[in-house]
Amino acid sequence: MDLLSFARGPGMTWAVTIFVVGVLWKLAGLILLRARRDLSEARTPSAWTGLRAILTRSWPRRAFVHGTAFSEVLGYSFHIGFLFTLVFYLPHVLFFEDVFKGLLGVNFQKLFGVHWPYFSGGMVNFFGAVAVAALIALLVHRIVNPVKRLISNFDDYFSWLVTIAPLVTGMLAYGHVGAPYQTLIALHLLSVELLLVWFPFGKLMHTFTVFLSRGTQGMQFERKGATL
Amino acid sequence: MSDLRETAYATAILHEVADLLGKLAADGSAGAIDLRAMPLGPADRARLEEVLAQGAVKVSVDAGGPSEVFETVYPGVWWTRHRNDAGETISEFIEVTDCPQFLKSQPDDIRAGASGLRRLLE
Amino acid sequence: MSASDVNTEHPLELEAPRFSVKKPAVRYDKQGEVPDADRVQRAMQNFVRDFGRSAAIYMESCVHCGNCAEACHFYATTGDAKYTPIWKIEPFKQAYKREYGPFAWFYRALNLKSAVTVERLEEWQELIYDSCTVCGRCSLVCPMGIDIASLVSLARHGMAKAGLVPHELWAVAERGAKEGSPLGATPKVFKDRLEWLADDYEIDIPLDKAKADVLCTMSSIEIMKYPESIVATAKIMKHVGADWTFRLDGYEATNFGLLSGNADWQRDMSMKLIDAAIACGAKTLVLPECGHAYGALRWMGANLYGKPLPFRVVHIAEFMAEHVKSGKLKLKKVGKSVTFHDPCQISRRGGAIEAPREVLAALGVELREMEPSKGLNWCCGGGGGVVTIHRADALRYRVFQLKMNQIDETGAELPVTSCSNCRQTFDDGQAHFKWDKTMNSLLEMVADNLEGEAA
Amino acid sequence: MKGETMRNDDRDITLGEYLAARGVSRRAFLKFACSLASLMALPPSAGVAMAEAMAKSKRPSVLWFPFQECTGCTESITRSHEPTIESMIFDMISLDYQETLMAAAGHQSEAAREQAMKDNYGKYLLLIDGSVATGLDGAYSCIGGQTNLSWLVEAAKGAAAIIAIGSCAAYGGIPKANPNPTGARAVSDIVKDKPIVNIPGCPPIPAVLTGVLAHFLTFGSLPELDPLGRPKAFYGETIHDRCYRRPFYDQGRFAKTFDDEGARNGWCLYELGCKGPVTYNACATIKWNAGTSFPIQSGHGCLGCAEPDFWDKGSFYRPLSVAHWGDKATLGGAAAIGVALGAAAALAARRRQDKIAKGD
Repeated sequence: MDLLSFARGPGMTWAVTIFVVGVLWKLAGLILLRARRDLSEARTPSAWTGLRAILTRSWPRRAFVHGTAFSEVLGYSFHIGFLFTLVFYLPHVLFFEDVFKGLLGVNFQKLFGVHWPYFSGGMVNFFGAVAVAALIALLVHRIVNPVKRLISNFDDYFSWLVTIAPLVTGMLAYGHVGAPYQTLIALHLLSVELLLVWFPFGKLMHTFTVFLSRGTQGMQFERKGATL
Repeated sequence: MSDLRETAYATAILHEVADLLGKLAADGSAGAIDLRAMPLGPADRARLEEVLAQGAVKVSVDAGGPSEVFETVYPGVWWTRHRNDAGETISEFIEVTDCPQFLKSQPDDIRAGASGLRRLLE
Repeated sequence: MSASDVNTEHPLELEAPRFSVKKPAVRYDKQGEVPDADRVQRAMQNFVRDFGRSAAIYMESCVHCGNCAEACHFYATTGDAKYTPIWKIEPFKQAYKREYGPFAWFYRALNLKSAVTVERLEEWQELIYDSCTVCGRCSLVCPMGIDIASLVSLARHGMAKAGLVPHELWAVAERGAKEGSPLGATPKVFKDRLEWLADDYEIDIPLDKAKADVLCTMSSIEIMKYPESIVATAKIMKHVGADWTFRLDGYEATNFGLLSGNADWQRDMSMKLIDAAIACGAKTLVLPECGHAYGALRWMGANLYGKPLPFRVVHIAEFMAEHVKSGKLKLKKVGKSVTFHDPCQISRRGGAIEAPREVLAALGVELREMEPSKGLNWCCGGGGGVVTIHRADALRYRVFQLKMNQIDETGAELPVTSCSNCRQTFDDGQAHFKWDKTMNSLLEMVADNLEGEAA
Repeated sequence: MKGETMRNDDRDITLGEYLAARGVSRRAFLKFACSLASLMALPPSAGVAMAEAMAKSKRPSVLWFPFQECTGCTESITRSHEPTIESMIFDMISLDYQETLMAAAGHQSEAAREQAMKDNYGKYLLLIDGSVATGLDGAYSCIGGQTNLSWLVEAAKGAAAIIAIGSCAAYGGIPKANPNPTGARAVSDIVKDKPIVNIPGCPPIPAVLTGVLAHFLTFGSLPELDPLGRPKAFYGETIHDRCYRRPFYDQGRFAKTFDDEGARNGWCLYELGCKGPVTYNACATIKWNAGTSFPIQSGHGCLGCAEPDFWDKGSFYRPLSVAHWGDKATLGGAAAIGVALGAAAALAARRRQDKIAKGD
């Protein structure tokens, strides 16, 4: 079996399996922990409105804009670039549609009447480049900024690596640079698999826990009427 | 396939032809473009044929199958198409030169012809 | 006073401008004779003991973006990266991953997160106590929505059980637990004070009524340093015609169990108040001008009690605002400009943000808000027990400059707050910097301007 | 076929003399050479130089062995719609053994083979089509009572170089496809000490063989090869990179079915499983049937037949990017395991807390 066949076949199957096991292990392991009901008399009738924090915490309050703008702009650049590259590139779309059909038993297109939207290759390349540039800038910031340097650990650097790897290998494959295409595409798939396998064990889990933590703070603070 | 869209290749080739012709005019250096090395679709080919239409000279050669060579409306730009015995195209070039090498008599053939003629007269 | 000291090795200095300990400044403070390994184990276990779903979710969500540093007054004024809020609980993050998280066995089996050492905890004592007022500003900047302040409180649980609390904080907390008041305001002292104040100010201060609608409480700082607050409380209660009382079995709202991280002492202190309120059938328990007392009883009380409290818990500012609204509290207009310092535990983390402003509006003052204000206001730097820790003084003064600038920029004549701990921090800072502004108590300001009474 | 080409004395004269004797003019040969240069992606001017060099070279002896094959490769080359080129191939070499084409049969043919090997030891070119059966010591495929394997090992010793024609000879091909009952192997799996040129494809493009031979004649060496032993001139780029539909891929225009508007407009076939992006071959430029068309131009995606194990790489119609992520049952099982482990971890944490609480 050659590298590409492994990456497209058992490599991907195992990576996805480990990803699913790991993510659910962690999420279930968190959600099923003891959660005591707050018996204090709530100030706000329904704490559910605090869930708005899931949305509102997406941008900084005015008082904090000055100190955090750099990280915010780069963070957004990366996340948007990465998301668009991931979700709106046709080869990726085909993969997601296949997963969609495999899990739900129905074609995405049949169900929604439209094809999953996607951008042209050039556009995706642009977003990929934005994401890579932002990641590099973030890494430099992490190394140069004393606060970030102090609080960073292996997880931060390794997660950075496994995040940028699929972007870089993907763009190399798209541009067909540096190696035979099969090798590039195999490396791209393998880097995605590395990302999937590492995902549950490091900070990448914030993709899911961000909703839990923002929601938790939102509801806890909202019932007190505390500043959110 | 008739409604295939044109790609950027035809335009790129025409630009290259223009560049080569400029060089020929400037210092007499010849150049050529191998059309089979280009991934041309039918629409691209139609565009090329439209722009590089046949000009004053048209030559038919029969050597290992028929070949057609014509000068396009742009003097110095020749279109050479080699066919096999079955009439299928085996190679195709746009040559930018005063006269394609293929049209000239080849020295070996000239020598063979000379001795052949001599033998006939003896 | 020293005769009643519980901790003879580190006697309290009760006559000093700030209550503190006579023998301060040991770099790392330790309590008790315990082997290091046990200390670490105790720290980790007690950190984990009170963990729950939300704390675990917070622990898992940090992406190390460093934004929290920007919100912290200790970082903002020093630029020292170690004051980054999330860094202050670093050993406990490590401990969480190793001891408690969903992949804990994985981390332990592969030794991916090394076990925390006692040296590391000692080193972190400064970060967890000296340089954190648990003001919770960082919790609001966090893009992941992590309530970092709550994690510091949990870390303090572990540190307290391990006996790794700064001396002064430990001493006052221990004293509170043993004597009923951290700063020497024992029932006897309190009773004496009430009698003396009632005589001096010719006002009726009810004590130990068998039945009362309203149970009032005081903070140690008020009893010992700002006794006018007691008089002010009595005046206001009388003015609104409340059926109220103080009780010797539950008057001390200060909870150093909470600040030091000793969960048992915290519970004991809170239960006294709860039992007293129930004993007199109070419908309302009024908390004094004290920040952490609000968090301790208003938001944690019922959870320590184990069921919803059979009475309301309100801050004195909320009590006053209610009576302004009902029309029972009539105030004279004060023609001055005022700026309001939000006590973190009452405003930002407590949710009582508008009540003091409604009272100020009734006083007819020109309110000049600080920038930022309300829930995003900067902390005075003395909360979370920091004001008691001597070795933290230099750092606290640096932080206080931020506050002075903020207040100076408003151009207001009078700074006002509703927390005696903030007030004490301001008084100390004022003396240190020879600042021209004195912090005022909202409670006393109201009491001085009651309609129909001479000021 | 060409009994006369098997005469040894023919080899003593140059290719130019040989062609002249057969009435092929130098102009015709120049045309052939220019066409070859075009095929080999050499600049158009190289044709003249090639014609010059080839005319001076001697014709090499070639032995062509068919192993586990379907004769498709032979068909492809001999039925090539380029009779001129085809005849040129056979004019350029002295084809001393080719079972399908040779007039001799039985013992005569084997004698011819042995004679040619002896006479040209160390100099002949060995052409193989078909894979080599190695199961049961090669007994799955025999000629004249001898296994292909033994033929190959024997003939390889005296060969100057080996040319593996077609995906079977180059990689094992369809005979090697799972479960590979005959133990089929590529030529390069057996022979390790001789230069081997792989000309994969099912079938390969006939002109590639001509190009390789022309290179051998012109330069006396084998052309530059890629890591899989393929001539770079023909296998240097992917079908995708040279495909005239590539611009549609870049623009995001795709046929979704074989009969939709996109298909009629000639848009990219990526979604329909085209393997062009991972297939190195010259189909998109040389094309088939004398440059008439190639699969993509005819509306079907590339199958990737010139790549190793193309038969075992999943459906021809599964888009390349749709990696095998598993299925509902696998992921369902994974999810159940994940939740169970999480629940166990949470329970353990709760127990731990209870124990600590009691202990205090």
